[in-house]
Amino acid sequence: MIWLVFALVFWLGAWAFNAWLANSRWGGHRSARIAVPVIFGITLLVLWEGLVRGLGVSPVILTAPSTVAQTFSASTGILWEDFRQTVLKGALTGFAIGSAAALVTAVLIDRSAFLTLGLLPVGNFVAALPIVGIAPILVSWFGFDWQSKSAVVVVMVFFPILVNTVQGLRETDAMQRDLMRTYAAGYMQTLFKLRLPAAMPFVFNGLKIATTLALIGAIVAEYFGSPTRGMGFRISTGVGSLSIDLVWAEIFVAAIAGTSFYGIVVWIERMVTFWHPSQRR
Amino acid sequence: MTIQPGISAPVISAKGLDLTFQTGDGPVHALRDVSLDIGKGEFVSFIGPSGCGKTTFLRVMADLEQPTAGQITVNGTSPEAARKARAYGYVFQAAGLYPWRTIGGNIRLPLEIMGYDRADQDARVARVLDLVELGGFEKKYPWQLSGGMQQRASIARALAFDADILLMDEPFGALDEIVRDHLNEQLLKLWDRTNKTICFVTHSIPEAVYLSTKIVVMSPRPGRITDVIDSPLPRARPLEIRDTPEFLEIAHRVREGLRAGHAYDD
Amino acid sequence: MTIQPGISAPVISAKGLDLTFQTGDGPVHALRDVSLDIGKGEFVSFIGPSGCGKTTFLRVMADLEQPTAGQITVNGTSPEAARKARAYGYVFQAAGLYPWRTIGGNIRLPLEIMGYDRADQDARVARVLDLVELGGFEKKYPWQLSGGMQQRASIARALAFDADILLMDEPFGALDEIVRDHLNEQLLKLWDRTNKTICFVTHSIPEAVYLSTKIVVMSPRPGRITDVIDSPLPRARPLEIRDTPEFLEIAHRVREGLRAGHAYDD
Amino acid sequence: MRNTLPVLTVLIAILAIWYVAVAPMNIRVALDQAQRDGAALQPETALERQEVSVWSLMLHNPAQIAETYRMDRPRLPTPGQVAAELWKTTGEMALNGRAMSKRSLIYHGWITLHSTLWGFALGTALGILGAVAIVYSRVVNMSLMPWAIISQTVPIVALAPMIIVVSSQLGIQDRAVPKAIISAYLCYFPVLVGMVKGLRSPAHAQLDLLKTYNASGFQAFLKLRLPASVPYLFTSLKVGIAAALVGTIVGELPTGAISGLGARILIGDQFGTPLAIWAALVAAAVLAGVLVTLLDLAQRVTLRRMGMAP
Amino acid sequence: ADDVTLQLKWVTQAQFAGYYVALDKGFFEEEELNVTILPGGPDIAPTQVLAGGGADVTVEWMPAALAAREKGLPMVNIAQPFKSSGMMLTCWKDAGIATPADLKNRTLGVWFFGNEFPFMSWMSQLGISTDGKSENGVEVLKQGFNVDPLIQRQADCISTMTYNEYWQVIDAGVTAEELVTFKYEDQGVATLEDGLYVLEENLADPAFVDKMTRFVRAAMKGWKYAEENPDEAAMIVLDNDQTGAQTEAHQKRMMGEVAKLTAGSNGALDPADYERTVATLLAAGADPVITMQPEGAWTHVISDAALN
Ligand SMILES: Nc1ncnc2c1ncn2[C@@H]1O[C@H](COP(=O)(O)OP(=O)(O)OP(=O)(O)O)[C@@H](O)[C@H]1O
Ligand SMILES: Nc1ncnc2c1ncn2[C@@H]1O[C@H](COP(=O)(O)OP(=O)(O)OP(=O)(O)O)[C@@H](O)[C@H]1O
Ligand SMILES: Cc1ncc(C[n+]2csc(CCO)c2C)c(N)n1
Ligand SMILES: [Mg+2]
Ligand SMILES: [Mg+2]
Repeated sequence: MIWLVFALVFWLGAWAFNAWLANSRWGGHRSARIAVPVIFGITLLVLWEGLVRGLGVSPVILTAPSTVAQTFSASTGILWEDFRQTVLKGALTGFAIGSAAALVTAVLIDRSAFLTLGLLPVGNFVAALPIVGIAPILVSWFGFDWQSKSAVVVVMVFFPILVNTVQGLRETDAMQRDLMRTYAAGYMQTLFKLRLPAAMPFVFNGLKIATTLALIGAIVAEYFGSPTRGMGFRISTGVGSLSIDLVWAEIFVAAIAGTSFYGIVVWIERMVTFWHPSQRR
Repeated sequence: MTIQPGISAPVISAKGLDLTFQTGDGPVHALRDVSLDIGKGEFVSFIGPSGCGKTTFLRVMADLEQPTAGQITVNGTSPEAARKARAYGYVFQAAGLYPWRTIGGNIRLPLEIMGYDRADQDARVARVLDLVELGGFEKKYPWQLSGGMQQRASIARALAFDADILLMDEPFGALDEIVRDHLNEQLLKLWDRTNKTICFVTHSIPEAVYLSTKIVVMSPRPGRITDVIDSPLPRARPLEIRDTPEFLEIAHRVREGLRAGHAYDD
Repeated sequence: MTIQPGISAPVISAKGLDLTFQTGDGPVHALRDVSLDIGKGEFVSFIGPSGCGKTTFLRVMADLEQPTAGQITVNGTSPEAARKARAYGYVFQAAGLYPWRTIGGNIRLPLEIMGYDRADQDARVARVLDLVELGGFEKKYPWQLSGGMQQRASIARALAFDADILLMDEPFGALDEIVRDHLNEQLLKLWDRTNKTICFVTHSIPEAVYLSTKIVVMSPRPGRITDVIDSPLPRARPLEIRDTPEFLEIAHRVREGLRAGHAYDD
Repeated sequence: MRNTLPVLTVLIAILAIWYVAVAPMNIRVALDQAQRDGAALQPETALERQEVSVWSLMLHNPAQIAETYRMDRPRLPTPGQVAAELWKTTGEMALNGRAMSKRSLIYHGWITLHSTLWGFALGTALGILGAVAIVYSRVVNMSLMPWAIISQTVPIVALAPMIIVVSSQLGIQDRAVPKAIISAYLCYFPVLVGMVKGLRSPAHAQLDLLKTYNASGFQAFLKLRLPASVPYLFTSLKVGIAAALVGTIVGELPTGAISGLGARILIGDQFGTPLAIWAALVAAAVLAGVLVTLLDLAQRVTLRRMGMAP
Repeated sequence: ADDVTLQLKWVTQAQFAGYYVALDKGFFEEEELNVTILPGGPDIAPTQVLAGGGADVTVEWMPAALAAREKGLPMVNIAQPFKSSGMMLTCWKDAGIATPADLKNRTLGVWFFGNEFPFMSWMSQLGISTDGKSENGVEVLKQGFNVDPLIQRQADCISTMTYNEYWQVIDAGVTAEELVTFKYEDQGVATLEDGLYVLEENLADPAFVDKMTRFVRAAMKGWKYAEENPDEAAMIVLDNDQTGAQTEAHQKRMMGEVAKLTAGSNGALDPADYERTVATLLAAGADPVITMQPEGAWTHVISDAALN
């Protein structure tokens, strides 16, 4: 009970502090933009800890964040091995292949209005294919190791990036294209000097969506067969053997990896599309 | 309708041009039976109500639009050949700078495409930047400059390479009067010095009269030429010329020509 | 700097206004020590180079921007109180019609918000539509109208409710000269009939001279008032008045005032 | 409708590639079977064949290629086989009046659709409410937005067992509820992002206009932000419903694989009937296509009604 | 009638026929029980559902239950309808595997999710490491739900149940002669499968004990009925399969095989089997499933009351 009350009081207090911080004169400042969500995250953890302890939730159902932290620091070896298997090998390879293939395909089909018109609706269609249906098929085609995970990731990220890139390539306005015409510029010149730079904000939109998909794809695919390592492997066996603390440690790694991956893409986006109004400040 | 014999062999010659856009709402007649000859070194202004086809006519000259009927030659060849020979520089209604390139980079763009060598590029960029008084802004990005400065950069971009013809579509539309006066003066000087042929679209009667050797007045859709006025003003024109009776008389004639075709529904 | 005593008790009175924007690139001084009195029923034009603070000054009057120093009263109260009392109508530089509302719906918008009853709304919409000659276009959507018609609708929107003050920010900037002349005439008639106080921003010297009882000339950043010209022209002004010597003289004075503050870097 | 022909062309191209790929994908297993049936093969044994590429297998055993197109348990079925299976479990059953039998994909599609719609409703509601809170409150914006992104990096399947256990602890035995929650978890994010964009889409000038009328915050929401966000809403709803469908199918595995397309996929996987998986996959894609098309239609009608589209 | 929720270990199939028969034939009703059967699936850990209060009683394998017990979740076996284990390793004969010693340096498919414990124990008893292919080690794959890894020779051996996956290999066209199977039962490492487990704390409540007594009685009646009428039992399972994807032939065959495993049991746990299971699990070398002799992991209270 005391835990519950504490968690609730802490929550209200932190919220009030955040409200004050956000509306104060530091509100627009970089440090406040980081502090506020961090404080909010800490509040969630405290609330969680309080609920688990206060309600006496069984550790095989939900573990307290403090326990997860202990497990995390005690199993860095395993977590690192899994991270390498799932993120570095499975997700990143798939992401790289998938996005490269999507970019090249986008440039190729963009030359034909007919192909674009035909491929985009089909692409949306394929993007709605449930991963749990594709994963067993691809595991059976590409084997148990990270290659099949990469294949799943390729399938998942290909179309979001393709659709966004194609849209971006047509995003140049008529006047910008006419300008190139008045210079009698060739196809390649127009592509590299106008259309690709102009498409970049859209490409990055697709890449950002793809980052979260990539990680989830690699993890879920491991449910359908894997070597005895990997984040998905650990999560599924962890649930089965009631090592919920380890499961949460893996989820934690997934969240950190996913968020950093997203953050890195956003950072590159900021450098590449510095000129776009949404990036200026 | 009126065919004006050019001062020398015509640089641009249009005969019976028609242009109809096919749109969802049916056909839009943008140009109807337009004939015009423009001689070398002329400064021709096009004036007319909004939507009358001024931009369309300029775009036909630039091979950005295909006429549905009639003939047009540019430098004695087809507009397409002229475009491929990079015979003209085009200044669009909006500056249209690429936001991912600096001002210098934007001006360099046509030079890169046309394969000028690097040293030549640098020299030309520096020269035209000075010409439009943007020295020192080479490294800035377009959005860091005011609208007027952007417009000047876009003019510099069209001047950077050697084209004898300059097609300008309301280049000063977005500027305030003082800056506009100043740029008008500069443009006249440039024209005087280089003997380029300039086609210039504007909404402003004083501007048209001040700049041109020839003023083409157009009527609303379907765009036709209703009057072609050869200016008696001398080539050297101080700003004060705008207060002279000759100037006011031409301006009056242009205004009458414009008002004739107008129905107040726009 | 110059304080002009109003014809009657001032409707708008600014004293020593300062406004500095804090931006990423450091502070921007938009207004510096601006003082001005505007009397009831006056038609005041603001003219000055781009970026000199005309819009900012209008926005301060409308309580859309807070001055960093100085005092301003509108109708004898603070701008905020005046805004809450719905004392003015504001016409923005761009038409800014809501695309999901018909022309009628757009004009009705302020009436709905201010809680006019339904029958009154209908009557007012019909009246102002006639006023700006858009009768019959009530059911059209903005994109079905030309830019000029949209701009007229946005003026109608500001006229639909009973505000004594009209703040207009370059309402005719996007129109061609003929349409502009026509709307200028209409606006003068409306002003004459209703005795509203009008603050009007423009880039065009003839427009300012033609319309105003008082012309405020501003200098570039930091925006200061460099000249306030009381017009000797009569209230009734046919378009031809623009060719009279008085008109040209005032125009000349405005142009000189403008040129004085100009450095050609904008 | 102007893209009917291109889409058909692309579909035909995909089918052609698919058809060609069947032989190399299936040749090994087909040869194993042929070996048992006593055919003379090159190489002779399965172990030796492991060392040889599929292309050379096809080259040396051309007689067996036909076999790869009519296998019971192919690695890659032919489009025809999938179509036949699909017809058998949908059209044929419907003709026999057994559309809602548990052997019919129409029935399982309906189960999935049902949960999808619940998850979609829940996710959309969450997304819209979250977006309103984010747009109107600075604190919510600053604290919630990063966590919304982080929430999407958490693999949903990892949370599934806990969602089930917790909801059963709350006395919810019906497995449709956790399914809908999982579906909503995937669906809310695109709606949230789209609506935040939409509610923020009015330009400053448009907001200033309302300020000059001294409009209240609620009036501004009703008369400006909400209508301005409609195009964004529909665009994100289309992404959201596809996500909701994927979420439901994912959620159908850990919630007991009782029924629905996800359960069909799992059972098809476990009992070695690849045709069942493929049929369920195609059914899922068709369902997604229908849902997105319906929303697209709704979008057109709404926008036209609102005067925002010709 | 009292409500009882039963959580199965896996999807609806003849492996759980006894419970469906008891439900269908009204045996539960006769005992004034209102029973809900929850099928399992990937990601459903029956132990976790039990802990969360989602079920009163669950079907689970003893290694997983004992492991849960060590994790602090006191589960108690109240009945044991399965006498013997159906687990085995199925291998390609042509790969050169004849004896367990031949498993070295091979790739083996294993079920995880709490089902890996018997395999781990066996390997450690054989002295084979599971850290990768080597002179004295095997490469372990977490196999999915199907038998593709064997068919496509991605693995030399995979885990199968005598009543299920083995037959899917056969259905894929493979002949029994091509295969070598190692039954855990024959290797002396059999562990108890498919027992009924409840939470220890609930057993303090006489009403719950009574309810479970009636439940076990009815369930065993169902099992015995299923053994005697395997085809009818399979059809009952088929009726209860909501997915509609199960086939009659497969369920009938599965029922036949399952009947062999339940044949020796009247429902009461044989302490000798229990001891053997514990011994096997404790014997697992480096990374044992359980580290100490469990206490109170089973009770005869309910089965005695139910079966007498
Ligand atoms: N690509 C197009 N498709 C259809 N109609 C067009 C197209 N381009 C222009 N038009 C129409 O052709 C007519 C002439 O257009 P144009 O742009 O040449 O007018 P303008 O004289 O330049 O007007 P403004 O002064 O407003 O720039 C207009 O009615 C316009 O709506
Ligand atoms: N919100 C703002 N933040 C920062 N700077 C601003 C802001 N609004 C205006 N400014 C700056 O203040 C100065 C005055 O702007 P203002 O819009 O009042 O000029 P203006 O006279 O209306 O110009 P124009 O004729 O181009 O409309 C400009 O330099 C502008 O860049
Ligand atoms: C995630 C997960 N993976 C494998 C099994 C294995 N398993 C245990 S019992 C059983 C039934 C035999 O047909 C099977 C396949 C499982 N339960 N859960
Ligand atoms: Mg034009
Ligand atoms: Mg302004």
